[in-house]
Amino acid sequence: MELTGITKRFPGVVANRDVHLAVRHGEVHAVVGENGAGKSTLMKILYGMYKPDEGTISVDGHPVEFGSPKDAIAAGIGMVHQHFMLADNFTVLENIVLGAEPRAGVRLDFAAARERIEETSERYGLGLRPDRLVEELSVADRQRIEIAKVLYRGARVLILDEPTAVLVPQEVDALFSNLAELRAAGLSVIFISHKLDEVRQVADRITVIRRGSTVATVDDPQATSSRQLAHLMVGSELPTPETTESTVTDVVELAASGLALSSQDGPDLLHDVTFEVRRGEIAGFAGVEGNGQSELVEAIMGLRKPDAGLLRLGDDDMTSWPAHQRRMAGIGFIPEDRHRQALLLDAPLWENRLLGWQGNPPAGGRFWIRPQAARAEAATIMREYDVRAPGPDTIADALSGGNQQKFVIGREMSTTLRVLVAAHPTRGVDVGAQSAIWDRLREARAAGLATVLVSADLEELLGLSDTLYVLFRGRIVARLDPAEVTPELLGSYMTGAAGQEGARFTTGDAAGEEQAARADTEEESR
Amino acid sequence: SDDDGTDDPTTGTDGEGASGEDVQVGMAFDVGGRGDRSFNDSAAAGLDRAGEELGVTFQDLSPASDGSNRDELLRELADGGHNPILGIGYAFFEVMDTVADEYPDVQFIRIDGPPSDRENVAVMTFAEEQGSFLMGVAAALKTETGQVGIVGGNEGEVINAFGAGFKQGVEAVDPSIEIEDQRLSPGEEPAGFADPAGARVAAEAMYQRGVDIIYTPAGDSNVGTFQAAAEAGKWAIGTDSDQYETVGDPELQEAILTSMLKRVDSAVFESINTFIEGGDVESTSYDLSDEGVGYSTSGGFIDDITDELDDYKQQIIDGEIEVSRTE
Amino acid sequence: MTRPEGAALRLSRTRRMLLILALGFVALSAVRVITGETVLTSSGTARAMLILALPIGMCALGGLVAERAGVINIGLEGMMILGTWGAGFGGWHYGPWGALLGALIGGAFGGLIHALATVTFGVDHIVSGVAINLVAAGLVRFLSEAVYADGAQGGGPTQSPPIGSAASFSIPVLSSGPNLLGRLEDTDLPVLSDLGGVLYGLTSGLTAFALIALAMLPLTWFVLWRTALGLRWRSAGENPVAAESLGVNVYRMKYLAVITSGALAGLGGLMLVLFTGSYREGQTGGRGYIGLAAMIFGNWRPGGLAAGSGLFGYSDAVRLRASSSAAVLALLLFVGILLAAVGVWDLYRRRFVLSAVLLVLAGAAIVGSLALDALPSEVTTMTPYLVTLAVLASATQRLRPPAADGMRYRRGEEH
Amino acid sequence: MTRLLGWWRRIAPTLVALGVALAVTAVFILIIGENPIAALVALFDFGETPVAQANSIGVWINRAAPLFLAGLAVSIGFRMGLFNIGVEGQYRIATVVAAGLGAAIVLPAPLHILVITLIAMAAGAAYAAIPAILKVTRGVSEVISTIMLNAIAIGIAAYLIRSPFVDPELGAGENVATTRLPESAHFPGLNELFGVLGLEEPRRPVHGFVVVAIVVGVVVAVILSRSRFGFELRASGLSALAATANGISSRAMVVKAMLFSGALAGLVGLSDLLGSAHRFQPDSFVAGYGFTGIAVALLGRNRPGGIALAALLFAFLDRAGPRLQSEGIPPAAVTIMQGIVVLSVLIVDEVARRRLRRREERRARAQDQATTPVEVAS
Ligand SMILES: Nc1ncnc2c1ncn2[C@@H]1O[C@H](COP(=O)(O)OP(=O)(O)OP(=O)(O)O)[C@@H](O)[C@H]1O
Ligand SMILES: Nc1ncnc2c1ncn2[C@@H]1O[C@H](COP(=O)(O)OP(=O)(O)OP(=O)(O)O)[C@@H](O)[C@H]1O
Ligand SMILES: [Mg+2]
Ligand SMILES: [Mg+2]
Repeated sequence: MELTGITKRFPGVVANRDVHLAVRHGEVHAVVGENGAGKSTLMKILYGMYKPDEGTISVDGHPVEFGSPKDAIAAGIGMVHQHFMLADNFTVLENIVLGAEPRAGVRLDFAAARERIEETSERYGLGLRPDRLVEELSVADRQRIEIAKVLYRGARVLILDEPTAVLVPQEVDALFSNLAELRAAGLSVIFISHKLDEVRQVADRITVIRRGSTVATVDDPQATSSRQLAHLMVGSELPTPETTESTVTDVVELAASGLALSSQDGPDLLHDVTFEVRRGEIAGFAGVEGNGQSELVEAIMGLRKPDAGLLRLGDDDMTSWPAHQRRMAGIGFIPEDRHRQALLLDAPLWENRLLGWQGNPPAGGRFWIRPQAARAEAATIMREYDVRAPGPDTIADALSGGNQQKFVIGREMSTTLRVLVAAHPTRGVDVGAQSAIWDRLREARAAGLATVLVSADLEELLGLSDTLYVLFRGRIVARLDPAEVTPELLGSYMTGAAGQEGARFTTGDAAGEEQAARADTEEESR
Repeated sequence: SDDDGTDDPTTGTDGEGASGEDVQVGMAFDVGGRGDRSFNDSAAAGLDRAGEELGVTFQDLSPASDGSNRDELLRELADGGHNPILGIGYAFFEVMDTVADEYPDVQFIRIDGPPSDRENVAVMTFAEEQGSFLMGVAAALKTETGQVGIVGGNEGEVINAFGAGFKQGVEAVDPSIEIEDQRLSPGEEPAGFADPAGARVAAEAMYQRGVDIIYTPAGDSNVGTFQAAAEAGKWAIGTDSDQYETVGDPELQEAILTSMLKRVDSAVFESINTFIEGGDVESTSYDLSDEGVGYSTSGGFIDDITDELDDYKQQIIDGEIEVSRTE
Repeated sequence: MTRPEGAALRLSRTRRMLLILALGFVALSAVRVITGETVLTSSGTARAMLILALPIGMCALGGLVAERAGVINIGLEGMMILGTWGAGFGGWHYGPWGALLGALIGGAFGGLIHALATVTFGVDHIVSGVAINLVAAGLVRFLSEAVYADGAQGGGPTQSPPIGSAASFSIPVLSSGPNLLGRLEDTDLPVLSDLGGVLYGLTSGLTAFALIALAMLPLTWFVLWRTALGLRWRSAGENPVAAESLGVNVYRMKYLAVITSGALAGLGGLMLVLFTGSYREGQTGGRGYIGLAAMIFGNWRPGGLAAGSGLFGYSDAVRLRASSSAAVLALLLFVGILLAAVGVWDLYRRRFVLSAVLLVLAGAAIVGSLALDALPSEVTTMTPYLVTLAVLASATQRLRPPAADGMRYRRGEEH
Repeated sequence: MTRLLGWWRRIAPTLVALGVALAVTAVFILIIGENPIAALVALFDFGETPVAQANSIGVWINRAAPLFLAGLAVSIGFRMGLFNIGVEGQYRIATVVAAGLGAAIVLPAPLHILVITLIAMAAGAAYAAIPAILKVTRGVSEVISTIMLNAIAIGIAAYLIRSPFVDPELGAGENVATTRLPESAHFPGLNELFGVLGLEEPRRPVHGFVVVAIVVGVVVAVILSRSRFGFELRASGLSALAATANGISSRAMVVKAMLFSGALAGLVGLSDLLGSAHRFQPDSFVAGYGFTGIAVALLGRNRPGGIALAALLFAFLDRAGPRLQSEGIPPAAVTIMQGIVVLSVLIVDEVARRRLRRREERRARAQDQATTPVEVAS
């Protein structure tokens, strides 16, 4: 398959300019580039979602023109989008067969569909259960559904747009072994990522896109260093999250003791979680997704009421404080899902500057807000955190994900903070922005900020943290010194050092029970 | 559509016609407007007759569906040089007084509602209770089960008068007859006048309980009562106009025992006539004595009891029986 | 579809629902015996319930069909109005079957406008619905003035000529001939006679049109949850971007859904027109809004909305058929018992505050119903609304609207 | 210059839409065989004499004020994604209670009006609290509960005027009504203001309450755009999830928004009550502002300024009803026109938005230079 001379313009933006990309049979072809470089756009063109302004696409040497994804699907091209395209309230089966349903008369042939899905699932080792509701599944499971969707339609070319951004290491490994099977079966895979190490690990060839144009294609990834790749991408060096000297003080800023949180029917979400974060300390929390990190973050932020335990901010007991009071007392928050939790996508940036800080001067206040001050602050954030957008009145939705993330971080750090709770602060962010974010975290740490850092990026955790806690099934199972721990050791704690049973399956089971209950309510009214 | 009278004043009768032709009558309807085949149409009939027989030109207006602009209709008519101006329905109460103060030289005439103390407002009311009394008598004479009922639109003053008169009539004949009373809407709420389905359900239940005659002052909902009556093979009594004639469905006609007539048309015609003749249009209460209320005999179902009905009628006219508007 | 993991639980759950339903019915029967208010479970009430519930139920179903495809339809009232007018016009010319056709066309026309506005032009769904309600109310008046101007055979600006009635029938053996159910009703046995009454009422005096309307419930369920079309239909309401990316024509699905929605609302209008023998202006009386409420009551599911419409229709039937407010008091007693049961359940689940509130309310209802001789008429006429609200308040709801319900979807503008 | 152009761009679609609405209505008018031109003239006819013109303006104001308040009340809910259909019931209850209690208290003029206004706001808010509480404690959708409560309000109001609030000195043959408000509770009319402005004084009372409506509108606008509450309301509406994650309790916001909305709804009926009706009488009580308010709020894009314009537009069309009828156009035409105006304004707006977008795309294509793709041309 080959793309030649593709150009695509959006209002005010040239997303792709004269792009060339050739993908061979049975190869994993990686596409890398900065945030906003035009990768997703290119893929959407390939998948028939956009029409290129110029240029041609050819499959097996024949020029093709895609009017809609339907045409691309017919030509054997399938795409897994950066933001999953799944209906949460549908079953796995329904999501997969949608648009290509087997039928028996007027009925949808559920039996045949189930059979084919199980077959596909087995062949590529996807491990899907067709009758589960998607909303109960983990991110990794969802990704496999997306892949199954594409395979179910008999795709020969598979596009994966940033598939690993939201996965934990074990899940990434599982995904890569899936990809290996696909390659072995003769399928081509186009793979987009910001994580250059993993790109080098999995790709047969790499194409680098910079500012909308292809700048290079690397034929031998293993022989190319991440540094070289980064240089091609942004013309700068690859950043590392290394921190130099310790700035930890003796003053405890945030303390949790005996935090517990039980779920409705399943096992406890948090159990006897006790830790302290001092001024100038970054406390990292590692864990496979679903082991209590999200709940811990929410408990600290006052979004969930713990069943037991105490939370202290400095000398104050803040256990019973409502969320906004915690923000007003100087706890910053970078939530896990920036799209849905951190931003008002339809609101301008200056309003987003206020979000969470509407009660704090100078832009916010007890009763009144000051739009002019908020505008000025938003502009400052944009300048200082290199948020690329026309101005404070731009709608947040118009920013690329990376720029949104930088804005959120800028917002949280531009207030005088005592504590920062950061969940996956660099998820989906390009290398340039990544290093900027890390710099900011380090600066704040040096200035005395106490930080709770939750991340799925182990390198980030190990590099930035002063102390590292491992959460497993809602408990702190280890308190480690990041200087002395290897990613491998950390990984074994995260998966439950003692037991053989993988943690992910634990959460899977819990969800299973819940799902059964749901299936009931579902059936009852049908 | 509504300027039929304007274009060709019927060559009509002399004498009266000469003065009538300079008169521009204005009329503002109740909600629903011209063509409701009921209250408003009855008034319109009187107006049309005035056009034909007296040669007046006229204009009629209908209020918005929320009834909010009744006063504006009156002003629009007054500004357009109409005189006299008629307002159809209880709801012109108050509104008409206000507007009358603004146009002291215009004669206003209201159909229905409480009296007015304004010089230039005349109120035409109807002794619904008297007509209803006769309907009660008819029902009492005709019932075989000893159970009769009322399905009314709401609990407003006018419908209550219908109900009270009917009950007094029944009692006058036979106090042992059971009377059921069901209203579709609470208080003044007008929704009950446009809910034929509700009327039918309520009437069906009554018929199943043994009621065999239902009096139904419920406007557009009446047709529901008629349906129930026709299905059960029992009687219903219509209101306002001769519903045997207006119902339009032969099956339903068979179920309409009689109707309580409220001669809005005559009241309209006569008041216009008085105005043309230069007389002082005075508030009048139309009752049995001047045929302002009465009953219909279409279908011939009550031919056997007309004597008794007329007997009661005479007693009321003579003041021997006093019918109260309230229970 | 079979769900291996959930199967065992599901069965017991279904049984539990049936058990609750049965217990409720026994309680109702007990109330009937205690108060002597046969109207609570008489065949007449059951029949009236069906008649009053069907127009609401059809609107609710229309709402369901549209919202499952992601289009909020607050214009149901307007579409129903157009349906009543169409039924009157069609029925005048071609009798009841013509009325059916007219109602479907009238309602579907309203749906088409809504689809045009919301799908093609991306107008906010609620605005469009409200506008349709405005336009429909005016439009039928316009049409009537044009069509029935000459007072054709009893028609006029506010009504159509009579359209003739539809033939009715009863289920043989059960409800006619030997009439087993009818006889059961007459036995006066607790529970059994009540059951006989309700079933007799539901199986006698039926018309083909009532059956068509009733059949719409399972049919809609089948189409939405068992066919490929239904899957695509629902995908437009859950995640239109995903659907489009799989080649589903979301616009077409939405058009289809909203037009069907209008046709169903029109069908609801037909039920009213047939029941009263002609079209009358204003006869829908806000039932479209009640239908919308019933659909939400039913949590966007056919079974649930049927329950919601049925509940409303039942309480409306009881208050209209009651010879005095004693029957409504009996209903109040029943509601009190219901609240008490839920209150006790909450107590068992250790939701103390809630349970206390419910028990106090229940106590008030029970004491009130036993102590009072009569209710103000203003209260009796409000019965269906009060009962619906009381039932909703006692049942905790976990509402689950379609994920993309009400969202403006533009092809190619996804994020 | 660019400002003027921007302003023109914003207003042009609305003008086109009004044109479209007029054209569609003209077709209807042609169908029933009347003259659309005459109708158009009638639409803009404010009367010949100065008094008639002043009267027309008075009608316009009297109608616009309650519609504006109703739209405002509805919009508060919409701002945070709450669909308060219940304004209809809330203002009915508020008006009855205000009329009933207002007649029972004796106070000097300005104070009396103030107290009645506060009573109405409290009653409206209290009635709106029911769906709010049902929603946050029991998860009952406010759509259902407000639909039910609208109907129930009719019953409650009927009961209140029959029993506790009934005027003991009702005239013969009068429907029940509340006791008349004393002089001290009559809101001064604006009639004299017309004279001051050099116009003829209208003969009908022009409700001075419109001044209150304007003040309330400004206050609400400031609250929405400048207050923390307004921001939190908007944030909850834009994304409940993001709002919650940032310390804005959605339950509290539901209650606050409903109370606020209900309090505003309480004002809807006061313009008529204090301006001319002076008592609650079901026949003269104007129902339906709550429903029309939904259309007004949405047409005004839930912004106070927009709502004011929408209310003026609706009232303008309503005002023309009687005039149009004189030209043989049935009153239903006004309703149809309102519906079509709503639809066409929004449709044309959308079409204009899309054309603008396409134009920008074309422009972008034209000036394709070697600029960085992320720098969006402004
Ligand atoms: N539908 C659109 N309308 C307007 N501009 C767009 C659209 N889609 C993309 N763009 C612009 O095109 C440029 C390239 O976007 P694209 O999504 O391809 O970047 P990307 O390489 O995928 O970035 P990221 O790494 O953040 O995913 C961006 O500047 C973006 O603003
Ligand atoms: N309608 C639109 N108008 C303007 N820009 C758009 C539009 N739709 C998408 N974009 C742009 O397309 C780009 C990619 O969109 P997308 O949602 O895929 O971001 P993203 O790739 O998720 O970013 P990241 O991967 O860094 O999180 C963004 O830069 C966004 O600005
Ligand atoms: Mg991308
Ligand atoms: Mg990206």
